[in-house]
Amino acid sequence: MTLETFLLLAAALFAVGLFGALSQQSVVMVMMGLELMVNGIVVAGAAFWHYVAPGAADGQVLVLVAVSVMALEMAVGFAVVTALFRARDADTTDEAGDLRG
Amino acid sequence: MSGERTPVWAVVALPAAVGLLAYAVAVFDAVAVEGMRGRAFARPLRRAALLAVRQRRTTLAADRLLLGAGVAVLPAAALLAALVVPVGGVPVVASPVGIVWFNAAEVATWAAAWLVGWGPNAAFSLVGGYRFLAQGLAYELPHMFVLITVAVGAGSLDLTAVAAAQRHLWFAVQMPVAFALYLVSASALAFWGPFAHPLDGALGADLSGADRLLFLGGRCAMLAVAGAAAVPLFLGGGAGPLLPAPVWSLVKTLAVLAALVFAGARVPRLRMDRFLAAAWTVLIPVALLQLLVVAVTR
Amino acid sequence: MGVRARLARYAAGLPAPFVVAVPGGARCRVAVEAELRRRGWTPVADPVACDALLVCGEPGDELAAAVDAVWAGVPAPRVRVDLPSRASAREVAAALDGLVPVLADVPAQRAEAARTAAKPWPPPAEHAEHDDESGHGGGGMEMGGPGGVALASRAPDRDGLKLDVLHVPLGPVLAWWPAGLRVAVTLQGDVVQSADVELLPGAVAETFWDVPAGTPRRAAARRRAAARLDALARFLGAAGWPARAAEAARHRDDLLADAFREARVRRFARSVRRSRTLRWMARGVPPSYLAWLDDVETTLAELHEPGEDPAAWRNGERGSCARGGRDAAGCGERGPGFRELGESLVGVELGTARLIVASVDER
Amino acid sequence: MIPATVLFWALAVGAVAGGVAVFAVGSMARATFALLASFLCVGGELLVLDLDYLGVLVVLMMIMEMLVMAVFMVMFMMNPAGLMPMSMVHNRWGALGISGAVFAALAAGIVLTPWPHRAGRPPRDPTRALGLAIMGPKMPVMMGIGLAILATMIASVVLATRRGRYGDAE
Repeated sequence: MTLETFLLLAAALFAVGLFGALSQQSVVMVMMGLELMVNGIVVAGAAFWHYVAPGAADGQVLVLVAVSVMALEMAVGFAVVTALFRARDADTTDEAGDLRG
Repeated sequence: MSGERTPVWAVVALPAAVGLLAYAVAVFDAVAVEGMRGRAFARPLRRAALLAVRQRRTTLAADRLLLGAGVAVLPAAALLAALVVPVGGVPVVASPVGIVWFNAAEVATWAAAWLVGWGPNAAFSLVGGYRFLAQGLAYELPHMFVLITVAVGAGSLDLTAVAAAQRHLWFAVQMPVAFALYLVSASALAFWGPFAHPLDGALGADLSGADRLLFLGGRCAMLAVAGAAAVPLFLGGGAGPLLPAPVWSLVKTLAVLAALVFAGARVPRLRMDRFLAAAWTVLIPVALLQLLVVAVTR
Repeated sequence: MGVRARLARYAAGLPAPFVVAVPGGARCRVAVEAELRRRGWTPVADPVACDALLVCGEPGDELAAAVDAVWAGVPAPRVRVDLPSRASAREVAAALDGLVPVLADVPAQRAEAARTAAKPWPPPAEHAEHDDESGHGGGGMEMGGPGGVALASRAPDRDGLKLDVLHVPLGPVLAWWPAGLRVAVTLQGDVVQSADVELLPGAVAETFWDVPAGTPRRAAARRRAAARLDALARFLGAAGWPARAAEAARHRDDLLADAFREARVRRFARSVRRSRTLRWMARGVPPSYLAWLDDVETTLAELHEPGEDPAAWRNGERGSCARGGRDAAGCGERGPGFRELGESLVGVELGTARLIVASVDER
Repeated sequence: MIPATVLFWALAVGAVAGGVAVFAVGSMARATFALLASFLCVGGELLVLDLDYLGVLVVLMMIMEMLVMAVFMVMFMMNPAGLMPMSMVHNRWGALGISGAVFAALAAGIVLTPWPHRAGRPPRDPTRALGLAIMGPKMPVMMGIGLAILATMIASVVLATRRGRYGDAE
């Protein structure tokens, strides 16, 4: 239960989230992958606060910001999916690739 | 958790205490709807016995795992919420963030309602389940602001400190609007009485046997724990002349529960679309105003 | 036999009945409800939670099929009692006495449980013309979905999205629901997209609430007030106010048995009328319950008037909004009949739909 | 109390298993609740690190978020209960390769870099420290979050409702 083990957990969550975000077609599932990645950041932030700089509250503020980012990302994500579903009657990323270079 | 050693018997006594309180709620409900003559004390026991021995009902392509999870989450949430509620000044787990923990356990009733709605793969229970989300959100925000108001009034998130902060003036008197809002939103989060919208959408219609016993028992337990939490939050915890603190806590809890159940029986079930608009436009501003008043005057 | 048997016997002491209303069986239903109240056996809200299914009257074949489908879903221990629509109070009492021994007979109930062992409700025939054990919907024009039920089709909804549409029947076996009414509802989420109303006939026509010619004025008035209170009980039940619904039913039975205290009925009517919450909830729903309250109060008032010409009663010119005097002036706004119910249910949320159906009283 | 190390490893395995289950399980409803289980384990990890307030906050927010996600999941997904076998995945192996490589790189970095030792002691009540920080020196962070939430609310309402930006034009 040292800093390294917490960071390994954070890395594992980040990697699983990345896999999900890359491999899933449905936008809702991609958002779940993103949530897992931000979750990794929350664990890393808390570990750094506990093991490196408990005196200052910066680590805790980072965790607070990360949790808020998760909530906001989900809200906007579902708004986009609703608009996409109304316009194109589809919610998969393939059909929303117009901006692809 | 930085609580000190929790007494072992407390961990065993807690489910028993919550069960007894849930039974008290069931008896109040039987008396409120059918009056005293219907052998009110035996009725909940007989109905519980009936559910205990019944077959489970299976529907087509049901999701047994999630249905089982939903049915188990409700009583578990009630127990988790009861962990931090001090009875006469001593909670089972002395958590410094008791209020937030209690609120987290109450939100778990949303998960229970949705899971039980989704599980049996039936149209009406699905409607009852997912509609509870909109209702939950409309009641959770005023509930959260009320709990924050209490925390601001007491200057701490720990329920024992909140009870101690009411030595000379109870919060029910200092912030009556918050107390009323708490009673409304607490019974709404246990979908009780006028707020039993999911049940009229037949949320529990496809449950029978042990599932139904756990689910409806969990609902009574959730209301019981919400009533028990009202004591340290608003009624000065165990403080009171003559009787020892735990007895006062029990008396106040039963009084709050009786008030909730009997008042609930006197009002028809509120129609969801009508009341949600009122919840958003009336309850939340009122809760914010109460928070402002307490923050300024403290 | 251990704990389960003792628990089962203990539970059988207080049966949980569910009363199935059948067109033509009003006399039997009222007698059953009065007897259940006397014994303190409160009816439960849905058939799955009941262990005693009481069918009051002789259902037509379609309604009988619906009742059998519901009965198949009732888990053991269970008992079913079919009462004739002409059942007298004594027959009803005898039938109810027979409930407890059947429920307490643990070995028989265990056999019953084994027989109906956990077989999920089979989807209706038109979905899956498949032989039993395959369980996979082979036939039907939709591709066979899992377990023989096709995936929900989609249709545009009021927010401009194309979402799942469910075709679900409301009734005919429901608590606080008109006898024999089935509303085939197309649901999108909890909003009704379309509803077509169907009345499943009973074997016998409904005559209990009619006021035959030449009945004495007092009896006719009591019968009419009881009819209104019966409709009020159903409306209050559908509005989720069990305490008041039970009170309305009790006054109805007192009126029918001519053992009523007028002051108490008036106090009940006044308190229901004064309930602001009920009025707030009933906005958007035809407020026929207010008209019924007027009926009850005017009928009670007419009980004291000196010797009226009974003929005036028969065709109901002065009478209250009885079935005869339906369109008499000052009768309050009439709710839609069952036929016109379909349109008023479109675009309405499920809870409101039940209130609209309960606010129709086609005696 | 259960020794912290055992608790840590149990919750860590739970969190990663939940995360993997999200993309392995067929039924969308089960995927949502696997993600919720993973978040609850992370909330537990924060409690193990004596961050009481933040741990319970994560649990509270995540239950609400995952339920809202479950409702959207059922609304939009063609096959929410996973009863019809269908796979909604593209270039599965490419994604696996990339995420594996990322994890290896991160793990190597974690193990190799000499992390600084702890400076200062954790305060008696971390929640109070957090509160004073966001009301004091970190006030701009709170205002930033507040503005972001406001902007999100407006954006999501405008995007989600049919009327769009120009009233009932269409």
